[in-house]
Formats: sequence, structure tokens, C-alpha cells
Amino acid sequence: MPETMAMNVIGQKDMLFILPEIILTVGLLAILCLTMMTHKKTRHENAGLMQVSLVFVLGSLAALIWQFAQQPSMEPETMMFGALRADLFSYVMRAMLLAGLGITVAISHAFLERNTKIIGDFYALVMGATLGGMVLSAANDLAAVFIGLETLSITSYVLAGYLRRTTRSAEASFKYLVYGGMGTAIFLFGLSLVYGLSGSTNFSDIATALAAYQGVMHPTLLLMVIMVFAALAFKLSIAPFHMWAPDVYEGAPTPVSAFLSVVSKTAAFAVTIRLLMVIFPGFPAWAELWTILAVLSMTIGNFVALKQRNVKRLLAYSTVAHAGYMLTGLVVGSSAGVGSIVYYLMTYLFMNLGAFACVIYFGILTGSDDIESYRGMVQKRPGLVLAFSIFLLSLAGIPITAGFFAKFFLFQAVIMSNPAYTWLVIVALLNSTVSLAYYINIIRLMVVKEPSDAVNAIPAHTSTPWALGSALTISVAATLLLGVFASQFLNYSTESVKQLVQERPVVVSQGLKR
Amino acid sequence: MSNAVQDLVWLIPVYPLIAFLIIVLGRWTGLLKPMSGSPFVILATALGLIHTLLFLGNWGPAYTAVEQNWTWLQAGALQLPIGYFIDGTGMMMLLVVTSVSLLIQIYTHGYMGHDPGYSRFYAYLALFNFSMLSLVLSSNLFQMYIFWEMVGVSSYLLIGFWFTRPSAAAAATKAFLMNRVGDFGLLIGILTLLYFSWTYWQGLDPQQLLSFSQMDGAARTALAAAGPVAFTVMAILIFMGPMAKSAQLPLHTWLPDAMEGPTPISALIHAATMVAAGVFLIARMYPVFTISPNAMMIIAWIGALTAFVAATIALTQVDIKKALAYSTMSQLGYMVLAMGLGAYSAGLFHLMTHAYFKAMLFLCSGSVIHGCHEEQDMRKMGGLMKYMPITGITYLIGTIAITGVLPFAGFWSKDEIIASAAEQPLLFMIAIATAAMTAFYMFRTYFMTFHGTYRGHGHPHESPKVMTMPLAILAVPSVILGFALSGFFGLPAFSQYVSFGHAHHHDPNLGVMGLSILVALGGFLVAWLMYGQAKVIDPARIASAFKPVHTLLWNKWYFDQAYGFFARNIYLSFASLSAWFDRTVIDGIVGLTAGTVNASGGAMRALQNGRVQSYLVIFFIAVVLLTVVLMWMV
Amino acid sequence: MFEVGLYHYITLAAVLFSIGLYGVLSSRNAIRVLMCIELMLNAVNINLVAFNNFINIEDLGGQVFSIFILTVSAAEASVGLAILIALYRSRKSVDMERFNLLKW
Amino acid sequence: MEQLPVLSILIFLPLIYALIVPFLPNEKRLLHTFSTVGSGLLFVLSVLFWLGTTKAGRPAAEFMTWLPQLGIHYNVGADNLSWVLVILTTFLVLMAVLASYTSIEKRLKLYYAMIFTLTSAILGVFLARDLFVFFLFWELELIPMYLLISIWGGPRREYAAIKFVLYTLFGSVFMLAAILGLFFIARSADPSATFAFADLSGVSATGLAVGTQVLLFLGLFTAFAIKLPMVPFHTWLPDAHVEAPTPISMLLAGILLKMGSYGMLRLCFGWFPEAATVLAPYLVLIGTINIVYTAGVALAQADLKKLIAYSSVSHMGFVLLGLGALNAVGFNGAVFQMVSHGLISAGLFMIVGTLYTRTHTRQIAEMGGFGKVLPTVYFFALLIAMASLGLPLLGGFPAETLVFYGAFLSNAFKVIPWFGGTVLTLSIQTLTIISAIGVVLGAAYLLWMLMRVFMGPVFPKWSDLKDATPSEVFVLAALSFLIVAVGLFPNLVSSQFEREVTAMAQPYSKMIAELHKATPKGQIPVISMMSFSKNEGGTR
Repeated sequence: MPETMAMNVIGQKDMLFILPEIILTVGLLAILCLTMMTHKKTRHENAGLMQVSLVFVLGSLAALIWQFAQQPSMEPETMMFGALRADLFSYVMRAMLLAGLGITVAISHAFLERNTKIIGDFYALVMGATLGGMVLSAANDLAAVFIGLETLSITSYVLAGYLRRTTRSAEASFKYLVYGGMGTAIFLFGLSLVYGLSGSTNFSDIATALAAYQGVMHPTLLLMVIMVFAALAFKLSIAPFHMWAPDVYEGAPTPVSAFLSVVSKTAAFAVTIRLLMVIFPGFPAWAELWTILAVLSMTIGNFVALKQRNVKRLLAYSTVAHAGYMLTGLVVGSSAGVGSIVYYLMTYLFMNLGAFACVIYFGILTGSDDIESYRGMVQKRPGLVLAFSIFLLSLAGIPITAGFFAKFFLFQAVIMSNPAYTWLVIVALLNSTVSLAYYINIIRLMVVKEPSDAVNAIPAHTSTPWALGSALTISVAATLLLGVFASQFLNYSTESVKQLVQERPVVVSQGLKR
Repeated sequence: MSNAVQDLVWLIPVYPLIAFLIIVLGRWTGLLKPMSGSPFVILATALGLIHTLLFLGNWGPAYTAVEQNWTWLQAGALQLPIGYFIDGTGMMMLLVVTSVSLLIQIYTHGYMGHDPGYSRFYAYLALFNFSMLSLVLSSNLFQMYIFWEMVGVSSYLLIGFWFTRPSAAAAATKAFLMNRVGDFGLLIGILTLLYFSWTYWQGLDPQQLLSFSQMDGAARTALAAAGPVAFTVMAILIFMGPMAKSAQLPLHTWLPDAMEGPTPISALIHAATMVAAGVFLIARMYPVFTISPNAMMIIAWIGALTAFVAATIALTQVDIKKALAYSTMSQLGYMVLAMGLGAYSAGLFHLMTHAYFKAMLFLCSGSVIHGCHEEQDMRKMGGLMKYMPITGITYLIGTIAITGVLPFAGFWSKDEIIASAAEQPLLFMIAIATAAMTAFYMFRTYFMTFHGTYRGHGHPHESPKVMTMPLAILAVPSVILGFALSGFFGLPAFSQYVSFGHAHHHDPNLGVMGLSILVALGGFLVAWLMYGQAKVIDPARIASAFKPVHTLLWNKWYFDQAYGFFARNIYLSFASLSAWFDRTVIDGIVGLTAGTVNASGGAMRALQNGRVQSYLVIFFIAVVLLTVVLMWMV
Repeated sequence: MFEVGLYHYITLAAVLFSIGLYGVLSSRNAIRVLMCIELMLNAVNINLVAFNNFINIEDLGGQVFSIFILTVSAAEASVGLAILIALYRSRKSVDMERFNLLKW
Repeated sequence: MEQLPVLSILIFLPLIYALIVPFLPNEKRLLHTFSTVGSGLLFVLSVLFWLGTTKAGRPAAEFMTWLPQLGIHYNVGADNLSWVLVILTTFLVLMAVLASYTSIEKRLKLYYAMIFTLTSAILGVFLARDLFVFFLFWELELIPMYLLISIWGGPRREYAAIKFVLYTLFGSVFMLAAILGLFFIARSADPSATFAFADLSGVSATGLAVGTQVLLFLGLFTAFAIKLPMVPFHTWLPDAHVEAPTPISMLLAGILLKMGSYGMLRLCFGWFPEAATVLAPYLVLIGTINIVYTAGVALAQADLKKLIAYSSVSHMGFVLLGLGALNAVGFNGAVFQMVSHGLISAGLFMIVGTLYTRTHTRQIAEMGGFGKVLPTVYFFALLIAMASLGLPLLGGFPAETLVFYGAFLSNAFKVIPWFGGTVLTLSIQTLTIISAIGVVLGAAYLLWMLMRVFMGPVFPKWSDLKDATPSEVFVLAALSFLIVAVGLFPNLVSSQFEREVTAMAQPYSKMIAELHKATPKGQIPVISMMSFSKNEGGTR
């Protein structure tokens, strides 16, 4: 293995690599202190808190980009005693997490102002969660994976229950905690087995150890892999393990749902790809596992979403469906396939956060998350309706939006890597046709129908909070332009995955039957 | 000067087209006053007649066919030409069409003088003239098919002129539809001919595709390629066109209903020109028909049967125009019979003479109706000779001409047809019987309208000069035309100019001549006894004596009812069945798939019962199931 | 003499894990659910320490890992109880069946 | 003229209009005039550009690298076939905008924005020379059409709109799968292959297994068949037409159906001659059903607009018949049918629209005697109905003639191979005859409609209707003028695209001969086993 064990002292190089994380931690602590000091909790102060946290997030993102600009064609090497791995993939993923965090912070301010007095803690928790995510996406050691995952999860449980007064939020967080707790337990049991087999917690050592079991299909080996990826599937809200998602998304405050659907999912995907590519490359049952999960999540996600009346639950099922689409990339496992997943995550981040931002805005205007209450919104807020329609159409994969390009590149990669999976692409496309039905249904309600009484009650034109407004404009711009000017982003994503994966032979499995 | 006239002969149909455009644009832009436009049309037709006569003038002694073609539509290997082709038959048709339509248009000015749609009527007349003249001039079967349908649509427009009357609208639709059925047969016939004779046409200059001048070569290649049976089927398919156009037996019911249209067009279209187009097509396609004997036999029999059936129905008709319509159908039957028997010039000669005296008869009936204030039922007329002498006399001349009494036109042409039927005993008997019936029902109409006492309301009056003058002019050819072209006493024979292959002139068969005159007089006598002054035989008693036969004839052999039954039960039910199928089955399947997607969505949604522990159970089961499935699969 | 080997520890861990699992899935009382999650995590600890001892004695990776797990499970337990209290305040009960406000 | 990016201007000009319209003041007259001037300019430009480039011997083509690593480039070009359809599109958009004066009242800004987005999407489809760009514009026209039908439509508009969208999207699923499969095969043959039409069209010539070709053909064909519409997938059309407002159903019938047939001709028949030859019998069979069956259904319709919708489904059956003939005459006939049907169906819907704005009912039973009350409308209705009937010297006839002559003279197939080795003894000639019967049936329902709606006594409640307004008359006159011009001088139109289309049909005569030679006399040309696995497709 190229990298030798790093020398036992944390060098200047290590500090540089985790500079963004450091900035974020400092920001987190600063916010906590500031909230304690400002006991009057006035509107002005809370806005100040949001601006401070935004500054820290952007600072951390700037540090990341500055670092990446220093040596673009970097040689991947492990940091922090082999716990983290500094490669293009980690940079790309961490950049996405920070972007997601930034937008979440921006859109959450307006929501929190109307629903609770204490706001500071929210930003601290969100920054903490993203910190966990960033560690997770750069992890190169089981312990680092566990720590990152747990920081992310536990902060998410608290975030889900942020509005303690309301029972729905408390119930959502408790359910999330119990489900997450069990997931982590199973994940750990799997990890312990991995540790047992390989004797080390470092990815590269584990990889070499497990290479011995390349072809052999031993039941315990299979169980171990399933347990590890079941917990990750829980975090990615993939079909059989997605049951928590709708309830938590509906119960939790909307910015938290947005956060969960994007940042925690991206982090989970990062670690899944890393584990998949580094530790279990030649694993025989790969294609079948992901095919089953992909088909299940697409079908369940889209079909159940048809019947949803609450927009947050609908978006929850839509995230399940999108996870399904992304899994098709994993099925073929080629660098092109997984690279297109990373690109898909980029577009998914902006369109989903944008959609949630609109849901927040509608929530503020109409006070309810029920789709019926959106009727006739175009009369009052045409600009907002246009933005929401763009996001929904992008989620459905309609042209010139980034969603269309992302789906096209993904399915192109799948078929190019292994044409035997054309049927899977057809299933995915049929599912996205079904998905258009419920996306366009929302647009229909907003644009075609006569205004509902909730919409009539909206005053002619109140000023949109600047943070929410700017976040919306960024997301709309990203959704429209990310597709058309995709070539640079595509290069980054495919390149980052190429570094991860030694070009292993594409396992051409003869369909599902052995 | 001579070749200018010859080269510009294609202008003949263009004059009426220009007149049509003048009226349509004039009326639309308001430049043309409402009740005007007729002078343009009459001028256009007159120009056509003069041009034809000039053309005839310096056509030279040899009367060789003149032809000129251009490419109308070119796609891949197929080049569809359009152009003009005039030979003896074509010139005869030109003369008939231009002269008859000119006189009728003059007559129409009187008849339609105070009808609000006056200029619209003349526009339609101009359109019809354009189509008919182009049909006559067309140089190939494809072009003839084009103007075949154009003539069909002009008759649709003219029959349905008073479209506010539901019966007129229904008649127009029925006429056009039946013509479309005929056109369908013609189209398939053309395609089959082209299919079998494709190699022949490839050899020629592409602009000659389907041209009549090359038709005999094509016919022989097609016969060789297709074999006799297929060739006969093709010939009959082509014959389906004339069958609908000239109202032959199966596709004839539209002609009597076409009387819903104004009388001038009954005269022009449903007596002289359009219905004759069918026979003209048979003439043009003679090379195809002659080389398949059973096709000729079928055509002959259809002609004979049509003549016979039409004559029988005409016996019981009370509406003057319907009677004349059935007589037209009968005479057309005669012409088709002649063509079927190979008597090419006889059939066309009868076409020419029939055009003149039948147009005259219809115009007389028009002036009678005009005189009796729109009364068409002969039972409410009678004794009109006193009130309308000119109409009366011309009607008598027409009646004598059509029955084929010696000096008049009808005799010569009909006699030749009967003579040519001499070899076939059965056909000969039908021809003679029809001749008798013709004489009877024609004189019956004459006596019922012009003799006895006036039974109608109000008091009839003679039609104005503008209507009676054309009648007088038309009377002239009805009398002398037959004799002039009979070939006797050194006079030119019709068959010299209009014939197929070698112009043979067989000497008149005196016996047949005598017999046909005898039969005509017999018919006249019976009619005179029943309807004339004598009133010896009471028609009602005879009707009751042959009750079943009378009801059969009264109901026009139940053709209408049969077609009505077919339309309502078979066609409409097919339509409603397919509409039902479309709505329920295809839409049903679509609805089903959407329904199952929704239902399964609902079912999976119910799985989400809100209790964390049930989620975790599913989590655990999923892990176990995945392990088992993958173990079994890999 | 009876020697306690790696497999005894692994079986013990597996048994403990299953008991915890059963506890989480079937208990009506929310607190017992939280306790059972802790039980499962501790089972993993046993597993890790055992592997470390028998497979790779000189490197303390496994034990360090189990310490991490201990701290995290403590954090999780406290957060869990805090949320449970908030839930109790509004639902006046800890019966798991009652927490089904969010469904379909 | 050639340095001007002609095609991109045509595609993106309407998009610019769509962006400008929302910012105009919300005043009815201004919006109408702006859109008319805009679409008028677009039409004039399209004609000028056509004359400037392809007609003058320098075919227009533009290329810009976009996503090289995926083989996707912005590649647009136009030969005469595309130009004819582009000009038809811009002309019908102008007509639709003019027709909107009387029939569209509310939310004009959104209306015109959507119409111009739709136009740019359709122009994009016709001008695309890269399969990705083609697919992108193909899906782009979904949303504007959905909104146009669901906001300004009739009572059941939302059901019709969603049905339209889901049908088309369902088709494009298989199209995308086929596109990607085709790209995979092209790439495995030559690694530098891109999505450009030029690269992908040569794929079938490199000895691809017939089974794969048929599969790819069918993948693309399903999307086009739904759009055509072909019989089993046609039920969206009547609903969409009945519920769409008049200008939209003019556009829908006039142009959107042509996207399906254009795709069929250029992509399916252009690239997979072997597959087309093997599948021709089934296409002609379905084409015949398309003509005869929908003619029957049309007769039994009580709703006037549904009747016209079914008549346009029946007329599009001719395209299938023409293409199935696999010879130059049939192909030219199919393209001619696209043009003439575009004009005629737009005219028919305009007539129905004028009647609807006056009587606000579409039930034929409630109508009657309009001939007397609305003479101008009656004149145009008569003329356009006759053209739709296939009357000579009017638009419909040359198309029908070419299709019938092409189909009848073609030796595409003598028998249709059916399941389990059995054979349907239906040669292309017999099917053409049956289609001709369909035409007679077509005449029946059109004439019956004319009789019931325009003829007969004037209904008391309709006695005071006022005749056509100037804008309606202008639209009807323009359409009728073109229909008559196309009918009288068909060579003017057909000579434009005749060379390209005949070139497309060129490989088929050899292909048919090969197929017949390959199958011994009695035996039937069975589609060789579906060979699809990666390596087999790759080897040459």
C-alpha cells in the first residue's frame, strides 16, 4: 500500500487538511457562547446569530476550496494517523456538505423566527451534524466512520425534536432515535465482525485482509456485509429501511427535514461509496443486492408518494425514490456509474433544498404543509410558484433542469457499463414517469386551480426574508445551470471516483438468476 | 391561327374556372352585387363552344387525335401526368357538353331569376362546367379520376343547393357517397391496372403514364401479367366507376333522389352531361374492356337489367321529374348495353341524341313546374297544352324522339343498339320490351300533363321567352340529328367520326327497324287508351289486378330500403361497436394500469402504521430476507 | 481444564445482541427500549474486545473502538431520555403504542 | 448568410419571446399584437433562412462541443425535409396566435409564454442533429402543452392534460433506453462515436444483428407511435383535442403529431432499414386498422371536436401505410400527408373553434342549419372538409394518391408472418384496398357531419348568430389558400423534399430483395434470435 503509517505526531499537513472542520468547530462554540450571552432573544439578535453562523460556514467552505486550489492534481494520502483520507473524493463530498449546510442555515432562519424563541442552538447543532458528516466522508478508519456517523445521527435526533413544545416534533425525534439506535447497533455489530475478520480498523488493511475472501461466499461474510449496509441504507432511506423517513420528515421542523434529506444522505452516500469501492470491491453478491434495493426503493418511493397529501411526507418518499435511482449507479459499480451518482448528488442537493425552501416559505404564508392548501398560489406569489415548479420538474427529470441531465448521465453510465441492465434503466424510467404524476399534481394545484381560502388570506406582497430569498435564487440558478454547464462538474465527480477505485473487472452477472 | 386554337384547347375548361373565381371573389369582396354573376358564366360557356367549333373547323380531314402532357406530381419512380387528348369521341362530348350547358344556363336565368342564391348557383354551374370539360379533355386515366370526383362534388353542391331543405341535404350526401363508392372501385381498378402493366409504362415516356393513347398496349400486358380472371375483376372494378356515375343497377338509387336539386341541373347533370361521363369512361377504356369477353358480357347484362328495371319503375311514377329520371336511367342502361355488346359508335350516338332530347324534356318539365307554381305531381296537372303551347309541343317532340319513332333522333340511335343486340336473343327481348315500356310511360306522362282538364290549383301560365327559346332550339337536334348522322342517302354516318378500331358501317337491318317502330306505336296506343281522351282502360283497375307487381314497382324494387337497412344496421352498428370498444376496452386497460398503480400505492402506504417497533421488525426481516435471498442467488 | 476461547465470547455477544434486539422490538415501555439499545451496543463491545484480544493483541484498535462506543452510547442514552421526557410531558405516557401520531 | 447561426436563432428566438412576454404590461390588445408580430417575424425568418441556406445549396448546420466526455454535442442542422416541417410549424403557430384573439381571455401572459416555449421545443426537435438534443427538446414540449391544456381547456381538461403527458412520457421511456443502447453499440464499434445522427445512422450498416436492430427500432418506434398516434396508443388524442382550446388543438393536430411521423421517418426508417423491412408488414397492418377502425369510431361520435380528432387519427394512419410501403413513392406520400394533414386538421379545428365560440356547445345534436346563418364559415367548412375527404385539386388528394400508389405498387411483403409460424395471407395490396374502404367510411362521417351541422332548417336559438370576425376569416382564408395551392400544384411542395426522401427510401429496394432471397419461397422471414449481450453486439 503506497501510504506508510503516518508518523505519530500530527504534522502541519494534517492540520491543514482538517482546517475546514476546525473553522466549523470554532464557529459552533462561538454560536453556543453567543446564545448564552444574548438572554433577551430579540429578533435582531437572532438574525445576528444566523449571520455569524453563515460567516463561519462560508469561511470553512472557502478554506476547503483554497486548500483544493493549492494542489488540484493531488496524490491521495491518509491524514490523522490514517483515520482520514485526503483525496479528490473527500474534497468534493465535503464541499457539497458545506454547501448544503449553508443553504440549510439560510432557509431555517425565517422558519425558526416564527416558531421558537431560542434559535442559536439550532445553528450549533446543524454545524455539529455537518462536522460529523465531513468526518464521515473523509473517513478511512472504522472508528472515524463510527464517530462521524454518530455525531451526525445524535445531533439529527436532537434537531428532529427541536420544537420540543409540539408533540409531533418530539414523537418524530423519539422514533428517529429508536430506529437510528437500532440501526447503529446493527452497524456496529457488522463492523465488529469486519474487525474480527481483518484484525484492524484501517480501511486499507481491511481491504487486503478481505481480499483473501474475494470469491468465496461464506454466509457469515454475507451477513456481515448486509448488516453494515443495512444501517447505511437506513441513513440513505433506501426502501425496506426507509420506514422512519416519512414520519420524521413530517414531524421534524422543515429545515431539519431538508437537512436530513440532503446533507445526511450525501454523507451516507460518501461512506457507502468509499466502503464499497475500497473494502468490498470484488464482492460477488454486489449487483444483486443493489438491484433489489434499487427496484424496491424506486417502486415504493414513487407509488406511495402518489397517495400523499402532506407535502413533507411526499418529499420524503421522493427522496426514497431518488435514492433508488442513484442505486442503479452502484449496481454496475463502474467508475462512470458511481461518478454519475456523485454528479446526481450535486444536482439533487440544490433541487431538494430548493424544494424544501419553497415548502418553508409556503408554510410561513399559509401556515400548513397540506398540498390542498397550496391551491391557486400562483395568483399571490407567481415568482415562488415558478421556483417551486422548476424544482419539482427537476426532481421529475424534465429537460433543461439539472435533474434531467443527472438522470440522463446516470442511465447512460449504467447502460454503457453493462447493457444487460437496460431493463433496470427502463424500470427506473417508468418510475420517473409515475413520479411526474405527483410532481405535476402539485404544480396543477398551484397554477390551475382556484385559490384556496388559506391562499386568499395571504396579504398581497410581504417582503421575502433576504436569507430565504437568496438561498432560493442560488438553488434555482444551480438547478437550471448545473445541467447545461455540467462538463466541469462531471469531470470532478468521475475523476474523484476513479481515484478511489482500482479499475476492477466489471462483474458481468447473468441477470438475477445464477 | 389554326395551331394557336389547337395548342390553347386546354383553355376551354379554364374559361368557366375563371368565371367561377370571378363570382366567388366578387361576392366575397362585395364587388359583385348579390343577384349578378350569370353573364360571366354564360360568356365563359359560349367562349368554350366557339373555341370547340373553331377547333373542329380546322381539325383537318384526317381528324387525327391531338395530345399534350405535363407532369403534375413527381415522387420517386412515379410521375403522374396531366394534359389534354382529343379524338372523335372527345370532340363529340365537347360539342354536346358546351352546347347543352350553354342553353341550360340561358334557361336558368329565367328559372332561378328570383332565387336569393342566384349567383351561388351560377358559381356552382361554372365549377361543374370546368370539371366536366376537363374530364372530357383528360388525356389519362389518373387525370380523369381527378375530374371524376370533381364532377361528383359539383353535383353534391348543386343537388344540395337548397340545403335548408333536409331532403335536399340528404339527397346530396347520398349522391356523393354513392359516387365515392364508385370512385373507390375505380381507384382500386386503376391501381390494379398500373400494378400489372407497370413494366409496359416503364418502357414509355414517363409523361405517358396511364394515357388513353397507349391504353391498348397496357391492357394486353396487364392481361398477360394478371391472367383472365384477375383481369376481368380489374375491368369490373374500373366499371364500378361508371356504374355509380351513370346510375347503373346496384348504385342507382341516388339519381331519382337527385331530383331534389333545381330542374336546370337535373337537365344539365342528371340527363345530359355527368351521367354520360360513365359511358364516356367506358369508351375511353374500351381497349381494356374489349379484350375480356366476360367483362363485356357483365357490362351488357348490367346495362340491360338497368334499362328494364328503370323502365318498370317509371311506369308507376307520379312525379314528372322522377319519371324522367327513371327514363334517363333506362336510356343509360341502353347505352351501357350497347357498349357491352361492342356497339361502340351506337352507344355513343345514342348518348349524343339522348343528351339533347332528354335535356329538352327536363327543361319542359321545369317550365311546367314553374308554370304550375312549383307543382311536380302529374295527378295535379292536365290540359296544359292550352296554357303552355310551346312547352307542350316541345315536350311532344321530345316524347316522340325518345320512343324512337322514325324521323326523330331517338329512332336511329336506339335502333342501332337494338340491332346490335340481335345476336343475343335474351338481351334482344329485354331491349324490345324496354322500348315498349319507354313508349308507354313517356306518352303516359305526356297525356297526364298536357291532355285532359287541369286538376291543379291556381291557373298555369306559359314560361317567359328566356325559358321557351332554349326549348325550341333544343327541339331542332332532337328532330334532325338522328337522321343527319344516320349515313343514309349519302349523309355522313356518325360511326365515321366516332368509332373504335376500324370504322365499319353495317347496313341497316330493316326487320329490326320495323319491329321497333311497331313496338313504339303499340306503347303509344296503350298509353293513349289509358290516359288519352279515350280513357277506355282505367289505370286503377289494372293496378289492382297486378297488385303485387304494382307495389314492387311503386317501392322502386325496395333498393332504398335495402341500402337504408345496410347503412343503419351494419355500418352504424360497426361504428358504435368500435366507439364502445375504444372507450371501454382501450381506455379501460389504461385506466386499469393507473388504478393498480394507485391501489398498490395505497396498500404500501397502509404498511406505514406509525409504530416504530413495526418499522424495526420490517428492518430486521429485511436484513434476514436479504441474506437468505442473496445466499440462494449468488 | 476448560479454556474460555474466542467463540465463547462471540456467542455471548451474539446472545446478548439477540436479547437486546428482542427487547427493542417487543417492549411496550419506551425506557425499556432505550435500555435494550444500550444492551445491544454493549454486546458489540464484548465482541470487539474479544476480537482484539484473540486476533490482534499487540494493536489496541479494538479496545479503543469499544471506548468510543461506550462514550457514544452514553451520549445517545442521555439524548434519548431527554427526548422521552419532552414526549412524556405532552403525551402523559411512555407506552410505545401511543406514539403513532405520525402515520400514513 | 452562412456565418449567421441561422438554426439557433430559429430555435431560441421563441424562447426569448417567452421570456419577454411576462414583463409586458398585462393589457390584452398589446399582448395579442406582440405575439402576432413575433410569430409573424418567426415565420418570415424561417422562410428567408430556408431560401438563404439549404435552398441555395448551402445546407445550414451548427456545431458546438457541449459534454465531450459523454459524446454529447449541440449539433443542429436542416435538410429540406426539416425545413418544410419548420416552416409548417412557424406558419401554424402564427395561425394559432391569430386564432387566440377570440378564444383566449384569461392569463394571456402565461398563455403566450407557454406557446412560444412549445414552439421552440418543436423547432428544436425538427432541427436537432444530435440524439441527446433531439431527446431533450422532445421532452421539453411536455410541460408547456400540459399547462396549455389544463389551464385554458374545457371541463375535463386536467384529466386530458395528465393523460397526454403520461402517454408521451411512457413512450419516451423506451426511446431513451433505445438511444442509450444504440449509443453503446456505436461506442463499442468506434470509441470516438458521439450522439450525432451521422455517427449513429451508420451503426446498422456495420453488420448489427437483426434482432438488436429490431429491438432498437421498436424502442424508438414506441415513442413515435404514441405521438403519431397509432391505434392502441391513440386514446389520449380525442381527450386532449376535446378539452384543449381551439388554438392549442390546432397546434396539437397540426404539428405535434408530425413530430411522431418525422421521428419515425428519419430515425427508425432512416437508420434501421433491415429492421424496418422485417417489421413493415405489421406497420402496414396497424396503419390499415388505424384508418378503418378510427373512421368507424369517428362516425359514432356525438361531440364534433372528438369526431375531428378521430378523423386526424385516421388520416395519420396513411403515414404508416406510406412508410410501410418501403419505397420512394410511399415515403414521399407520407411526408406529403404530414404537410397536408397539418394544414387541413388546423383548418378543421379552426372551424370547430369558431362554432364553439358562438354556440358554446360541441354536441352535434344541438347544432343545425349553420349554413344559412354563418355563410362564410360554411364556405370554409365545406372547402376544408372536402380537402380532408381527399377531394382532388385540394390538399389531401396528392398525399393520399402517393400513399395509395406507393403502397399498391410496393413489393414490401406478400404475407404477414404471425405467431407460431402461422401466416396472415394479407399482402400489402389487400391492405391498401381495405384502407381505401376506410377512406370511403371517412367520407361518410365527414359528409354526415356537414349535413347535420350546416344543412337543414335553421334552429330557432341559433338564428341570431353573427358571422365570422375578420381575424377568423383571415386564418381560415390563409389555410384554405394554402390547401388549394397545395392541391392544385402539388409538385411545388413535393419537389422540395423529394430528393431527400427518395434518397432515404433508396436502400429499401435492395433490402427487400435480400429479405425475400434470404427466406426460401415457402418459408417466412423469422426475426433472428434476439441477440443482445454486450460482446456479441461489439464484434464485427
